[in-house]
Amino acid sequence: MNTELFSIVDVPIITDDVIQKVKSVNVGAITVFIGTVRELTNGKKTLSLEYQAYESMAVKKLAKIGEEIIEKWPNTKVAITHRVGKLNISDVAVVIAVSSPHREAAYEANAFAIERIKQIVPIWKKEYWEDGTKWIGDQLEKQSFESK
Amino acid sequence: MNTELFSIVDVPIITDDVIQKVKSVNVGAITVFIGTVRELTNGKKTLSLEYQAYESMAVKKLAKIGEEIIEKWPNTKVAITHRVGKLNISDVAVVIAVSSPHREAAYEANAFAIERIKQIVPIWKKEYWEDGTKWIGDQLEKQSFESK
Amino acid sequence: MIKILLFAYLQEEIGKDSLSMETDGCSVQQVKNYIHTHYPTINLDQVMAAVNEEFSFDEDVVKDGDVIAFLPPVSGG
Amino acid sequence: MIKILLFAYLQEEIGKDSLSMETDGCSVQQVKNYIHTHYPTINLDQVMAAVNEEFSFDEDVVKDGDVIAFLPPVSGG
Repeated sequence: MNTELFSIVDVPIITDDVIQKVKSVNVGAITVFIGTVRELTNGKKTLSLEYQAYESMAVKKLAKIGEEIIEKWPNTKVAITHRVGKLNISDVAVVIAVSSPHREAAYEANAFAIERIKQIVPIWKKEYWEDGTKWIGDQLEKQSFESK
Repeated sequence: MNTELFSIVDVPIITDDVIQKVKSVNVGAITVFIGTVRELTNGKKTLSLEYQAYESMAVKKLAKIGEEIIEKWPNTKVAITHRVGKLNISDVAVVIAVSSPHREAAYEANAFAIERIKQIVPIWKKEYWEDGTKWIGDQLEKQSFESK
Repeated sequence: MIKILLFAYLQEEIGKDSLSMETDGCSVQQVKNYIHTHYPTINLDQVMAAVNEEFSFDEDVVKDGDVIAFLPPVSGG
Repeated sequence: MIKILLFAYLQEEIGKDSLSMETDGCSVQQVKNYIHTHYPTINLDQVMAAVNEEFSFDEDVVKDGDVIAFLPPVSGG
Protein backbone atom coordinates (compact mmCIF):
# COMPACT_ATOMS: atom_id res chain seq x y z
CA MET A 1 0.00 0.00 0.00
CA ASN A 2 1.10 3.48 -0.96
CA THR A 3 1.72 5.39 2.28
CA GLU A 4 1.95 8.91 0.87
CA LEU A 5 -0.78 11.21 2.19
CA PHE A 6 -1.13 12.91 -1.20
CA SER A 7 -0.86 10.91 -4.36
CA ILE A 8 -1.83 10.51 -8.00
CA VAL A 9 -2.29 6.91 -9.12
CA ASP A 10 -3.12 5.15 -12.39
CA VAL A 11 -4.74 2.11 -10.79
CA PRO A 12 -8.09 1.71 -8.99
CA ILE A 13 -8.19 3.52 -5.63
CA ILE A 14 -8.86 1.38 -2.57
CA THR A 15 -10.93 3.69 -0.39
CA ASP A 16 -10.04 1.94 2.82
CA ASP A 17 -6.30 2.43 2.20
CA VAL A 18 -6.86 6.20 2.13
CA ILE A 19 -8.95 6.04 5.31
CA GLN A 20 -6.27 4.05 7.17
CA LYS A 21 -3.75 6.85 6.54
CA VAL A 22 -5.66 9.31 8.74
CA LYS A 23 -6.51 7.03 11.66
CA SER A 24 -5.03 7.49 15.12
CA VAL A 25 -6.05 7.04 18.77
CA ASN A 26 -7.26 10.60 19.08
CA VAL A 27 -9.54 10.49 16.11
CA GLY A 28 -13.24 10.55 16.87
CA ALA A 29 -14.53 11.35 13.40
CA ILE A 30 -13.39 10.56 9.88
CA THR A 31 -15.12 12.03 6.85
CA VAL A 32 -14.54 10.59 3.42
CA PHE A 33 -15.41 12.03 0.04
CA ILE A 34 -15.51 9.63 -2.89
CA GLY A 35 -15.85 11.18 -6.33
CA THR A 36 -17.22 8.65 -8.82
CA VAL A 37 -17.90 8.71 -12.55
CA ARG A 38 -21.57 9.51 -13.14
CA GLU A 39 -23.41 8.27 -16.20
CA LEU A 40 -25.57 11.35 -16.83
CA THR A 41 -24.48 14.99 -16.82
CA ASN A 42 -27.14 17.50 -17.88
CA GLY A 43 -29.02 14.64 -19.54
CA LYS A 44 -26.03 13.57 -21.64
CA LYS A 45 -24.73 10.01 -21.31
CA THR A 46 -21.07 9.57 -20.48
CA LEU A 47 -19.45 6.36 -21.72
CA SER A 48 -16.10 6.83 -19.99
CA LEU A 49 -13.71 9.48 -18.76
CA GLU A 50 -10.03 10.12 -19.06
CA TYR A 51 -8.16 12.04 -16.39
CA GLN A 52 -4.78 13.57 -17.08
CA ALA A 53 -2.55 15.23 -14.48
CA TYR A 54 0.57 17.33 -14.38
CA GLU A 55 1.57 14.80 -11.81
CA SER A 56 4.50 16.34 -9.94
CA MET A 57 2.73 19.68 -9.62
CA ALA A 58 -0.58 18.03 -8.74
CA VAL A 59 1.00 16.18 -5.81
CA LYS A 60 2.51 19.45 -4.58
CA LYS A 61 -0.83 21.23 -4.81
CA LEU A 62 -2.62 18.41 -2.97
CA ALA A 63 -0.03 18.73 -0.20
CA LYS A 64 -0.61 22.48 -0.18
CA ILE A 65 -4.33 21.88 0.38
CA GLY A 66 -3.34 19.63 3.28
CA GLU A 67 -1.29 22.48 4.78
CA GLU A 68 -4.13 24.94 4.34
CA ILE A 69 -6.44 22.54 6.17
CA ILE A 70 -4.09 22.00 9.12
CA GLU A 71 -3.85 25.75 9.49
CA LYS A 72 -7.61 26.31 9.39
CA TRP A 73 -8.59 23.19 11.36
CA PRO A 74 -5.76 22.23 13.76
CA ASN A 75 -5.62 18.58 14.86
CA THR A 76 -7.07 17.30 11.61
CA LYS A 77 -5.19 14.91 9.33
CA VAL A 78 -5.81 14.72 5.57
CA ALA A 79 -5.07 12.18 2.84
CA ILE A 80 -6.04 12.57 -0.81
CA THR A 81 -5.61 10.14 -3.70
CA HIS A 82 -6.63 11.08 -7.25
CA ARG A 83 -6.69 8.59 -10.09
CA VAL A 84 -5.66 9.32 -13.68
CA GLY A 85 -6.16 7.43 -16.94
CA LYS A 86 -9.32 5.87 -18.38
CA LEU A 87 -12.23 5.45 -15.97
CA ASN A 88 -15.58 3.79 -16.50
CA ILE A 89 -18.99 4.60 -15.00
CA SER A 90 -18.97 4.19 -11.18
CA ASP A 91 -15.17 4.10 -10.99
CA VAL A 92 -13.65 6.14 -8.21
CA ALA A 93 -11.76 9.24 -9.40
CA VAL A 94 -10.81 10.77 -6.07
CA VAL A 95 -10.89 9.90 -2.37
CA ILE A 96 -10.43 12.53 0.35
CA ALA A 97 -10.19 11.37 3.97
CA VAL A 98 -10.08 13.80 6.90
CA SER A 99 -9.80 12.75 10.52
CA SER A 100 -10.36 14.92 13.56
CA PRO A 101 -11.12 14.60 17.25
CA HIS A 102 -14.55 16.13 16.51
CA ARG A 103 -16.89 15.83 13.58
CA GLU A 104 -17.54 19.46 12.65
CA ALA A 105 -13.95 20.07 11.57
CA ALA A 106 -13.87 16.79 9.67
CA TYR A 107 -16.90 17.77 7.56
CA GLU A 108 -15.78 21.34 6.93
CA ALA A 109 -12.20 20.45 6.04
CA ASN A 110 -13.33 17.72 3.66
CA ALA A 111 -15.70 20.01 1.74
CA PHE A 112 -12.93 22.62 1.60
CA ALA A 113 -10.54 20.05 0.12
CA ILE A 114 -12.72 19.14 -2.86
CA GLU A 115 -13.38 22.82 -3.64
CA ARG A 116 -9.65 23.55 -3.59
CA ILE A 117 -8.89 20.53 -5.79
CA LYS A 118 -11.19 22.02 -8.41
CA GLN A 119 -9.38 25.35 -8.11
CA ILE A 120 -5.66 24.67 -7.92
CA VAL A 121 -4.77 21.05 -8.73
CA PRO A 122 -3.66 20.54 -12.36
CA ILE A 123 -5.85 17.61 -13.33
CA TRP A 124 -8.05 17.53 -16.41
CA LYS A 125 -10.98 15.41 -17.41
CA LYS A 126 -11.97 14.34 -20.91
CA GLU A 127 -15.51 13.09 -21.40
CA TYR A 128 -16.27 10.37 -23.94
CA TRP A 129 -19.84 10.40 -25.24
CA GLU A 130 -21.49 8.38 -28.01
CA ASP A 131 -21.14 11.34 -30.35
CA GLY A 132 -17.74 12.68 -29.43
CA THR A 133 -15.27 13.73 -26.79
CA LYS A 134 -14.41 16.90 -24.93
CA TRP A 135 -11.85 18.12 -22.45
CA ILE A 136 -13.93 19.61 -19.64
CA GLY A 137 -12.69 22.88 -18.25
CA ASP A 138 -13.56 25.07 -15.38
CA GLN A 139 -16.32 23.18 -13.58
CA LEU A 140 -16.57 26.06 -11.12
CA GLU A 141 -17.70 28.27 -14.00
CA LYS A 142 -15.12 30.87 -13.35
CA GLN A 143 -11.47 31.18 -14.20
CA SER A 144 -10.34 28.74 -11.58
CA PHE A 145 -6.60 29.13 -11.39
CA GLU A 146 -5.29 31.65 -9.02
CA SER A 147 -1.79 32.89 -8.69
CA LYS A 148 0.46 31.49 -5.98
CA MET B 1 -22.77 -9.08 3.60
CA ASN B 2 -25.76 -7.51 5.30
CA THR B 3 -27.77 -5.72 2.61
CA GLU B 4 -30.09 -3.68 4.84
CA LEU B 5 -29.63 0.06 4.42
CA PHE B 6 -30.14 0.66 8.15
CA SER B 7 -28.75 -1.77 10.67
CA ILE B 8 -27.41 -2.36 14.15
CA VAL B 9 -24.63 -4.94 14.37
CA ASP B 10 -22.57 -6.50 17.14
CA VAL B 11 -19.52 -7.24 14.98
CA PRO B 12 -16.90 -4.90 13.47
CA ILE B 13 -18.30 -2.69 10.71
CA ILE B 14 -16.72 -3.02 7.29
CA THR B 15 -16.84 0.54 5.98
CA ASP B 16 -16.71 -0.49 2.35
CA ASP B 17 -19.78 -2.69 2.70
CA VAL B 18 -21.78 0.35 3.79
CA ILE B 19 -20.40 2.40 0.89
CA GLN B 20 -21.32 -0.29 -1.65
CA LYS B 21 -24.97 -0.06 -0.58
CA VAL B 22 -25.32 3.51 -1.89
CA LYS B 23 -23.48 3.15 -5.21
CA SER B 24 -25.23 3.40 -8.56
CA VAL B 25 -24.52 4.66 -12.08
CA ASN B 26 -25.93 8.09 -11.37
CA VAL B 27 -23.85 8.73 -8.32
CA GLY B 28 -21.14 11.36 -8.68
CA ALA B 29 -20.34 11.87 -5.01
CA ILE B 30 -20.37 9.68 -1.93
CA THR B 31 -19.72 11.09 1.52
CA VAL B 32 -18.91 8.81 4.41
CA PHE B 33 -18.86 9.56 8.12
CA ILE B 34 -16.96 7.14 10.33
CA GLY B 35 -17.36 7.61 14.07
CA THR B 36 -14.47 6.03 15.95
CA VAL B 37 -13.64 5.56 19.62
CA ARG B 38 -11.32 8.36 20.73
CA GLU B 39 -8.83 7.87 23.54
CA LEU B 40 -9.10 11.32 25.13
CA THR B 41 -12.26 13.25 25.94
CA ASN B 42 -11.77 16.48 27.86
CA GLY B 43 -8.34 15.21 28.91
CA LYS B 44 -9.72 11.99 30.38
CA LYS B 45 -8.44 8.67 29.03
CA THR B 46 -11.02 6.21 27.78
CA LEU B 47 -10.08 2.52 27.99
CA SER B 48 -13.07 1.15 26.13
CA LEU B 49 -16.71 1.84 25.38
CA GLU B 50 -19.88 -0.13 25.47
CA TYR B 51 -22.81 0.70 23.22
CA GLN B 52 -26.28 -0.55 23.93
CA ALA B 53 -29.30 -0.13 21.64
CA TYR B 54 -33.03 -0.62 21.77
CA GLU B 55 -32.40 -2.44 18.56
CA SER B 56 -35.79 -2.74 16.89
CA MET B 57 -36.64 0.89 17.60
CA ALA B 58 -33.14 2.07 16.64
CA VAL B 59 -33.42 0.46 13.20
CA LYS B 60 -36.80 2.15 12.70
CA LYS B 61 -35.39 5.52 13.70
CA LEU B 62 -32.38 5.13 11.39
CA ALA B 63 -34.82 4.39 8.56
CA LYS B 64 -36.81 7.48 9.54
CA ILE B 65 -33.65 9.57 9.20
CA GLY B 66 -33.22 8.06 5.74
CA GLU B 67 -36.75 9.16 4.84
CA GLU B 68 -36.15 12.67 6.15
CA ILE B 69 -33.02 12.89 4.00
CA ILE B 70 -34.74 11.74 0.80
CA GLU B 71 -37.38 14.38 1.39
CA LYS B 72 -34.85 17.17 1.99
CA TRP B 73 -32.30 16.05 -0.60
CA PRO B 74 -34.05 14.17 -3.44
CA ASN B 75 -31.91 11.73 -5.44
CA THR B 76 -29.67 10.90 -2.50
CA LYS B 77 -29.34 7.39 -1.08
CA VAL B 78 -28.40 6.70 2.54
CA ALA B 79 -27.06 3.70 4.45
CA ILE B 80 -26.23 3.67 8.16
CA THR B 81 -24.72 0.92 10.29
CA HIS B 82 -24.21 1.35 14.03
CA ARG B 83 -22.29 -1.13 16.14
CA VAL B 84 -23.20 -2.18 19.69
CA GLY B 85 -21.30 -4.05 22.40
CA LYS B 86 -17.76 -3.50 23.67
CA LEU B 87 -15.51 -1.32 21.53
CA ASN B 88 -11.84 -0.48 21.94
CA ILE B 89 -9.93 2.68 21.03
CA SER B 90 -10.04 3.35 17.25
CA ASP B 91 -12.87 0.88 16.69
CA VAL B 92 -15.62 2.07 14.38
CA ALA B 93 -18.92 2.77 16.14
CA VAL B 94 -20.95 4.12 13.22
CA VAL B 95 -20.68 4.48 9.45
CA ILE B 96 -22.98 6.77 7.46
CA ALA B 97 -22.76 6.70 3.65
CA VAL B 98 -24.69 9.12 1.44
CA SER B 99 -24.57 9.11 -2.33
CA SER B 100 -25.83 11.81 -4.65
CA PRO B 101 -25.41 13.00 -8.23
CA HIS B 102 -23.72 16.13 -6.80
CA ARG B 103 -21.47 16.68 -3.83
CA GLU B 104 -23.23 19.49 -1.94
CA ALA B 105 -26.25 17.33 -1.10
CA ALA B 106 -24.00 14.43 -0.11
CA TYR B 107 -22.14 16.55 2.46
CA GLU B 108 -25.24 18.25 3.86
CA ALA B 109 -27.29 15.07 4.15
CA ASN B 110 -24.44 13.23 5.86
CA ALA B 111 -23.95 15.92 8.52
CA PHE B 112 -27.71 15.98 9.06
CA ALA B 113 -27.73 12.20 9.59
CA ILE B 114 -25.21 12.20 12.44
CA GLU B 115 -27.00 15.07 14.19
CA ARG B 116 -30.30 13.22 13.98
CA ILE B 117 -28.73 9.99 15.24
CA LYS B 118 -27.69 11.88 18.36
CA GLN B 119 -31.25 13.18 18.75
CA ILE B 120 -33.66 10.34 18.03
CA VAL B 121 -31.93 6.95 17.82
CA PRO B 122 -32.10 4.94 21.08
CA ILE B 123 -28.45 4.00 21.46
CA TRP B 124 -26.44 4.59 24.64
CA LYS B 125 -22.74 4.70 25.32
CA LYS B 126 -20.97 3.67 28.51
CA GLU B 127 -17.43 4.93 29.01
CA TYR B 128 -14.86 2.80 30.84
CA TRP B 129 -12.04 4.80 32.43
CA GLU B 130 -9.22 3.69 34.72
CA ASP B 131 -11.17 5.01 37.71
CA GLY B 132 -14.71 4.02 36.83
CA THR B 133 -17.51 3.87 34.34
CA LYS B 134 -20.39 6.07 33.27
CA TRP B 135 -23.37 5.92 30.93
CA ILE B 136 -23.02 9.04 28.82
CA GLY B 137 -26.20 10.96 28.19
CA ASP B 138 -27.21 13.83 26.06
CA GLN B 139 -24.08 14.71 24.11
CA LEU B 140 -25.97 17.56 22.52
CA GLU B 141 -26.27 19.15 25.94
CA LYS B 142 -29.96 19.54 25.76
CA GLN B 143 -32.82 17.15 26.31
CA SER B 144 -32.35 15.32 23.08
CA PHE B 145 -35.44 13.21 22.63
CA GLU B 146 -38.28 14.80 20.87
CA SER B 147 -41.79 13.54 20.56
CA LYS B 148 -42.87 11.76 17.42
CA MET C 1 -50.32 -6.75 31.19
CA ILE C 2 -47.72 -4.42 29.70
CA LYS C 3 -44.05 -5.00 29.20
CA ILE C 4 -41.57 -2.38 30.41
CA LEU C 5 -38.09 -2.20 28.80
CA LEU C 6 -35.14 -0.58 30.56
CA PHE C 7 -31.88 0.62 29.07
CA ALA C 8 -28.47 2.03 29.99
CA TYR C 9 -28.18 3.18 33.62
CA LEU C 10 -31.83 2.36 34.34
CA GLN C 11 -31.17 -1.26 33.48
CA GLU C 12 -28.13 -1.33 35.75
CA GLU C 13 -29.76 0.45 38.69
CA ILE C 14 -32.88 -1.68 38.62
CA GLY C 15 -30.85 -4.79 37.87
CA LYS C 16 -33.16 -6.03 35.12
CA ASP C 17 -33.68 -5.20 31.46
CA SER C 18 -37.45 -5.63 31.62
CA LEU C 19 -40.38 -5.58 34.01
CA SER C 20 -44.07 -6.42 33.75
CA MET C 21 -47.03 -4.45 35.05
CA GLU C 22 -50.56 -5.76 35.42
CA THR C 23 -52.98 -3.22 33.97
CA ASP C 24 -55.68 -3.01 31.33
CA GLY C 25 -54.72 0.52 30.50
CA CYS C 26 -53.02 3.46 32.17
CA SER C 27 -50.99 6.53 31.31
CA VAL C 28 -47.25 6.67 30.73
CA GLN C 29 -47.06 8.79 33.89
CA GLN C 30 -48.76 6.01 35.88
CA VAL C 31 -46.13 3.52 34.68
CA LYS C 32 -43.43 5.95 35.83
CA ASN C 33 -45.12 6.18 39.22
CA TYR C 34 -45.37 2.37 39.41
CA ILE C 35 -41.62 2.03 38.90
CA HIS C 36 -40.84 4.77 41.41
CA THR C 37 -43.02 3.00 43.97
CA HIS C 38 -41.13 -0.28 43.57
CA TYR C 39 -37.68 1.29 43.07
CA PRO C 40 -37.72 4.50 45.14
CA THR C 41 -34.22 5.54 44.00
CA ILE C 42 -35.39 5.66 40.41
CA ASN C 43 -36.97 8.90 39.24
CA LEU C 44 -38.29 8.85 35.68
CA ASP C 45 -39.75 12.35 35.59
CA GLN C 46 -37.19 13.57 33.04
CA VAL C 47 -36.87 10.29 31.14
CA MET C 48 -38.41 9.87 27.70
CA ALA C 49 -40.74 6.96 27.06
CA ALA C 50 -41.54 5.07 23.88
CA VAL C 51 -44.72 3.05 23.53
CA ASN C 52 -44.45 0.36 20.87
CA GLU C 53 -41.26 2.01 19.61
CA GLU C 54 -42.68 5.51 19.16
CA PHE C 55 -41.79 8.43 21.42
CA SER C 56 -44.69 9.15 23.80
CA PHE C 57 -45.94 11.80 26.19
CA ASP C 58 -46.72 11.30 29.88
CA GLU C 59 -50.44 11.52 29.21
CA ASP C 60 -50.42 8.90 26.43
CA VAL C 61 -52.25 5.67 27.20
CA VAL C 62 -50.59 2.26 27.47
CA LYS C 63 -52.88 -0.69 26.79
CA ASP C 64 -52.74 -4.38 27.56
CA GLY C 65 -50.09 -6.00 25.34
CA ASP C 66 -48.17 -2.76 24.73
CA VAL C 67 -44.43 -2.44 25.23
CA ILE C 68 -43.22 0.68 26.97
CA ALA C 69 -39.53 1.55 26.99
CA PHE C 70 -37.79 4.13 29.18
CA LEU C 71 -35.04 5.86 27.27
CA PRO C 72 -32.31 7.87 28.99
CA PRO C 73 -30.87 10.69 26.82
CA VAL C 74 -29.27 8.97 23.85
CA SER C 75 -25.56 9.06 23.04
CA GLY C 76 -25.07 7.12 19.84
CA GLY C 77 -22.78 8.05 16.97
CA MET D 1 16.70 26.54 -23.39
CA ILE D 2 13.38 26.16 -21.61
CA LYS D 3 11.03 23.21 -21.61
CA ILE D 4 7.34 23.78 -22.35
CA LEU D 5 4.74 21.27 -21.08
CA LEU D 6 1.30 20.96 -22.64
CA PHE D 7 -1.81 19.32 -21.18
CA ALA D 8 -5.39 18.39 -22.05
CA TYR D 9 -6.71 19.94 -25.28
CA LEU D 10 -3.48 21.91 -25.83
CA GLN D 11 -1.55 18.65 -25.99
CA GLU D 12 -4.03 17.21 -28.48
CA GLU D 13 -4.24 20.29 -30.69
CA ILE D 14 -0.48 20.76 -30.89
CA GLY D 15 0.06 17.02 -31.16
CA LYS D 16 2.88 16.95 -28.58
CA ASP D 17 3.10 16.93 -24.81
CA SER D 18 6.20 19.11 -24.72
CA LEU D 19 8.16 21.65 -26.75
CA SER D 20 11.52 23.37 -26.36
CA MET D 21 12.33 27.03 -26.84
CA GLU D 22 15.80 28.47 -27.20
CA THR D 23 16.14 31.49 -24.91
CA ASP D 24 18.31 32.73 -22.08
CA GLY D 25 15.36 34.42 -20.43
CA CYS D 26 12.04 35.85 -21.45
CA SER D 27 8.60 36.55 -20.03
CA VAL D 28 5.75 34.07 -19.80
CA GLN D 29 3.93 36.27 -22.32
CA GLN D 30 6.80 35.88 -24.78
CA VAL D 31 6.55 32.09 -24.50
CA LYS D 32 2.83 32.36 -25.23
CA ASN D 33 3.63 34.48 -28.30
CA TYR D 34 6.25 31.98 -29.43
CA ILE D 35 3.69 29.17 -29.36
CA HIS D 36 1.08 31.26 -31.15
CA THR D 37 3.63 32.05 -33.88
CA HIS D 38 4.35 28.38 -34.49
CA TYR D 39 0.78 27.14 -33.93
CA PRO D 40 -1.44 30.00 -35.10
CA THR D 41 -4.67 28.21 -34.09
CA ILE D 42 -3.51 28.12 -30.47
CA ASN D 43 -4.29 31.18 -28.39
CA LEU D 44 -2.90 31.08 -24.86
CA ASP D 45 -4.05 34.53 -23.73
CA GLN D 46 -6.54 33.10 -21.20
CA VAL D 47 -4.47 30.05 -20.25
CA MET D 48 -2.70 29.85 -16.90
CA ALA D 49 1.00 29.12 -16.80
CA ALA D 50 3.13 27.46 -14.14
CA VAL D 51 6.88 28.00 -14.01
CA ASN D 52 8.67 25.19 -12.19
CA GLU D 53 5.31 23.99 -10.85
CA GLU D 54 4.18 27.31 -9.40
CA PHE D 55 1.41 29.43 -10.92
CA SER D 56 2.89 32.42 -12.72
CA PHE D 57 1.88 35.73 -14.24
CA ASP D 58 2.43 36.80 -17.86
CA GLU D 59 5.17 39.21 -16.80
CA ASP D 60 7.12 36.62 -14.78
CA VAL D 61 10.52 35.67 -16.19
CA VAL D 62 11.43 32.22 -17.48
CA LYS D 63 15.15 31.42 -17.36
CA ASP D 64 17.35 28.88 -19.06
CA GLY D 65 16.59 25.43 -17.59
CA ASP D 66 13.13 26.35 -16.34
CA VAL D 67 10.05 24.28 -17.09
CA ILE D 68 6.93 26.19 -18.09
CA ALA D 69 3.59 24.43 -18.23
CA PHE D 70 0.39 25.72 -19.83
CA LEU D 71 -2.61 24.69 -17.84
CA PRO D 72 -6.15 24.79 -19.22
CA PRO D 73 -8.83 25.34 -16.57
CA VAL D 74 -8.67 22.32 -14.31
CA SER D 75 -11.45 19.79 -13.85
CA GLY D 76 -10.26 17.27 -11.30
CA GLY D 77 -12.31 15.74 -8.54
